[in-house]
Amino acid sequence: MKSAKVHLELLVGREVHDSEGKRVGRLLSVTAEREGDDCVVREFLLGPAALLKRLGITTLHIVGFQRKKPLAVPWDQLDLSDPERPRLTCRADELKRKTT
Amino acid sequence: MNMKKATQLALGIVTGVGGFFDIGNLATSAQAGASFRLQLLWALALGTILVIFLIEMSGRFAAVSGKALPDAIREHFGFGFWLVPFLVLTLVHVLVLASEIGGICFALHLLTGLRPAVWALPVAILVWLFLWRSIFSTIENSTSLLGLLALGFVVAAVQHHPPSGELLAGMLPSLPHHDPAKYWLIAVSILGSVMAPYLFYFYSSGAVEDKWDSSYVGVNRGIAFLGMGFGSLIAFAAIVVAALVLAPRGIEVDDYHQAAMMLTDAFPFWGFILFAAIMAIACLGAGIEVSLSMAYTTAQTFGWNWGEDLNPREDARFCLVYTGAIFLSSLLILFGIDPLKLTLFTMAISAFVLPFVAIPFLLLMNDRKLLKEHANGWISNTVAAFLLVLSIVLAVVTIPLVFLGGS
Amino acid sequence: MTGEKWIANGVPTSFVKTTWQSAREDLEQTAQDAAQSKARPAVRESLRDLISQTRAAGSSLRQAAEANDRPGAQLQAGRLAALRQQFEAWKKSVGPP
Amino acid sequence: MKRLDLFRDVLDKQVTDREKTKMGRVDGLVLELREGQPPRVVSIEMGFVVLARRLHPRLADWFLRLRRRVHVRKQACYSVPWSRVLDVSPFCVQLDVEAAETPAFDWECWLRDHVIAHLPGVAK
Repeated sequence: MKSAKVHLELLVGREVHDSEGKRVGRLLSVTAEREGDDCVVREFLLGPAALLKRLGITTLHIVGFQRKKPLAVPWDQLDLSDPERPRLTCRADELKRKTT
Repeated sequence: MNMKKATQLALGIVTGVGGFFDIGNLATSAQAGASFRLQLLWALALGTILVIFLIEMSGRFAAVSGKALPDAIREHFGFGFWLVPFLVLTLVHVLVLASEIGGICFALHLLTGLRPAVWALPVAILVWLFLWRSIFSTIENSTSLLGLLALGFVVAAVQHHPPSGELLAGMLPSLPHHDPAKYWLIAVSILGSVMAPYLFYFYSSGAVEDKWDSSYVGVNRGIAFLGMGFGSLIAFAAIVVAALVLAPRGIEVDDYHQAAMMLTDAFPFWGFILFAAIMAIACLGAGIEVSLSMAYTTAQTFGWNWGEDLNPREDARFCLVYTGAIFLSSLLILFGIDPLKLTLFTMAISAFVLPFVAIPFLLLMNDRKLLKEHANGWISNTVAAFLLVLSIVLAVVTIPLVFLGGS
Repeated sequence: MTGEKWIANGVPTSFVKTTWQSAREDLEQTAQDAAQSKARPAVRESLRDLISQTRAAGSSLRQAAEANDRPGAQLQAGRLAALRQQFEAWKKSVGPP
Repeated sequence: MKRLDLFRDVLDKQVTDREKTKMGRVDGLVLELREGQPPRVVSIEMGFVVLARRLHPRLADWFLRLRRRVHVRKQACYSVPWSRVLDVSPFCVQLDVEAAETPAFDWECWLRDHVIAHLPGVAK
C-alpha cells in the first residue's frame, strides 16, 4: 500500500462506523506526540456530540456538551484509507480499553 | 493599581463615554423621544446592562487569553463555523460605517446647506486620514475626548427638568398606546444600536493592542461599568430632550432635519451648532472604530499581520481592508441614500444579527482551559444565556417589524 | 418649529431652505397618498385644501427668511402653526388612517 | 508542548515566522498513513484554496480555475513540512521560515508594492 495522504481538516467531526457498519461516534480530536522533527498520531477521540459537527466546532472542551465520555480509539484501530468513511478495524466493543 | 493602570482606567472610561454615543444612538433616541416620550427608556436601560457585561467579557477574554475575539472564534470553532457570521457581520459593518459617514455628511449639511451627498468623499478621506496617519492610542483618545461634547445632551436634559414620575415609569417595560409596530421597531433598534457588534471586536482587539494581561481584569471591569454606564447616560439624555422638545410640538423624527433642532430650546443661540458638532464628532469616532473593527476582524480571520501601530508597509492587507471599507460605504451616501432611513434600517439589522455575536460569547467565556479562574461566573453566564435567548427573539421579530414599522 | 427658531435667530437661513425642501417632499407624498386614498371626496377635498395652504405658507416663509424679513416670517410661522392645529383636528375627525 | 490535540492546538492556529511575524493560519494538515506504523503529520497547508476545499470541493475547483486567469501567488496552496515547525504554543505555530520569502506573503508584498506604495504619506 503506497503511503496514502489524508487531509485531516476534512475529517473534523466525520462520522465513524465500526467494522460491521454500526455508528460509533464522530471524530472530535486527534492526539499526537512530537518525536524530534516528527509528529506521530497516538489515538483518536470519538464523541457523541453531533451538534458539534453541524456547527463545525473543532473543540470538545465546552461545558455541558460532553454527555457521554469520548471514546478513545488507538491509531491502529481506525482505518482512514477512505477519508469519506473512516471505519474501525474491529467491532466497537472489541476496542482495546487503553487508559489514556 | 499602579499609575499606568490608573491612566488606562481613566482613558478607558473617557473612551467608553465618548465612543459609546454614535449615529445609531442619536437616531433611535431622537425617534424614541419624539414618538413615545419617555416610554422607551427601558429598552435603553436593558441594552446598557447587556452591553456592560458583553464589553466586560470581551476585555477579560482578551486580557487573559491575549487573543481578540475574531482570532479566538476562528481558532476555537474552525473556519466553517466562523465564515457565515464573518460575512454577515462584515455586511452589517459596511452599513453601520455608511450610516456613520452619512451622519458626518448630514452634520456638515446642517452647517453649510450643501447636500449630504456632496460631502461623502471629503468625509471618507478625512476618516481614512485619521486611520492612515495616526497610531491606535491617538485615535482612541482624540475622538473620545471630543466625544465628551455629547454631554451637552445631558446638560440640556437637566435644564428641561424631566418629570421624575414619567422618568421612572419609562424605566419599566410597558405596552404602547399607539402604533405598536413602530414602538417595537424603535425598541429593537435601540437594542441594536447599543449592542453594536463592532464594539466587542474593536474593544477586544484594542485590549490586545494595549498589551493587557490578566492583571488588567479589574481595570477592564471599571472601564466596562463606568465607561458604558456614563456613555449610555448621553443616550438617555437624548431621549429626554427629544421627548420634551419634539414630542410636545407633535414632531416625529423621520428626517434628521427635525432632530436638528432638539437642543435649540435649551441653548437658544448655539444649540443648533452644538447638535451638528456633536453629530459630526460622535460619527467620526464611531466611523473610525467601525472601520478599524472590520480590519481587525478580517486580518485575524485569515491570520494576517495586524495592528494599528504598524506602518502601512508592514500590514498592507490590514490597511487596505479599512481603506476599501471606508470608500465602499461612502458610495452609499454618494448615491443619495437618506442617512436617517439607512441608520434605522442598519440598527434593526444589527439587532437581527445578534445571535452571531451572542453564541460565541457563551461558548468562549466558559473555556476553562484557556481562561482558567477568569472564566465566566454564574452571573456572566446567566446574562450571556439571557442575551442569547433575547437575540434569537429579536432575530425572529425584527424582519416583520421592519416592514410593518415602515422604517 | 423651524420658522419659530429662525425668527429667534436659532437656525441659519440655509437650514430653513433645506428643511422646507424636505418638508415639501413629504407634503407631495401625502398629497399623492390622499389622491389615491378611497376616503370620502369631502374628506379628500379638505385635506387637499390644507396641503395647498401649507405649501403656500411654507414657501412664503422660505422667501421671508431669504429676504431676512422677520415680521413676514412671523406671519407665516403663525399661519403654519394654525394649519398644524387644523391638521390635528382633521386627523381626529377622520379617525385612524 | 509534547502531546498535541491536532484539532484544538494546531488546526486553524495562527502561524508566525522566526521573528513572530503573523503569516496566516493552519488551514490544512496532511497525514501520511504508513503500513503498520502510526500515521505521521507530513505538512501544514495554508491558502484560500485549502479553505475553499474545507467548505466544498467544487468551490476549490472553481477557485483553482479562477487562479489560472489571475493569480498573484506562485502556488495556490503553500505547504510547509512539519519538520520546519519550531514551536506549538497556545498563541501560535511558529515556523522556521522568513515570512517575506514564502508564498504566504505573496499577496502582502504585491499589495504593498503595487497599492500601498502609491498612496500618499508612505515612506518608500
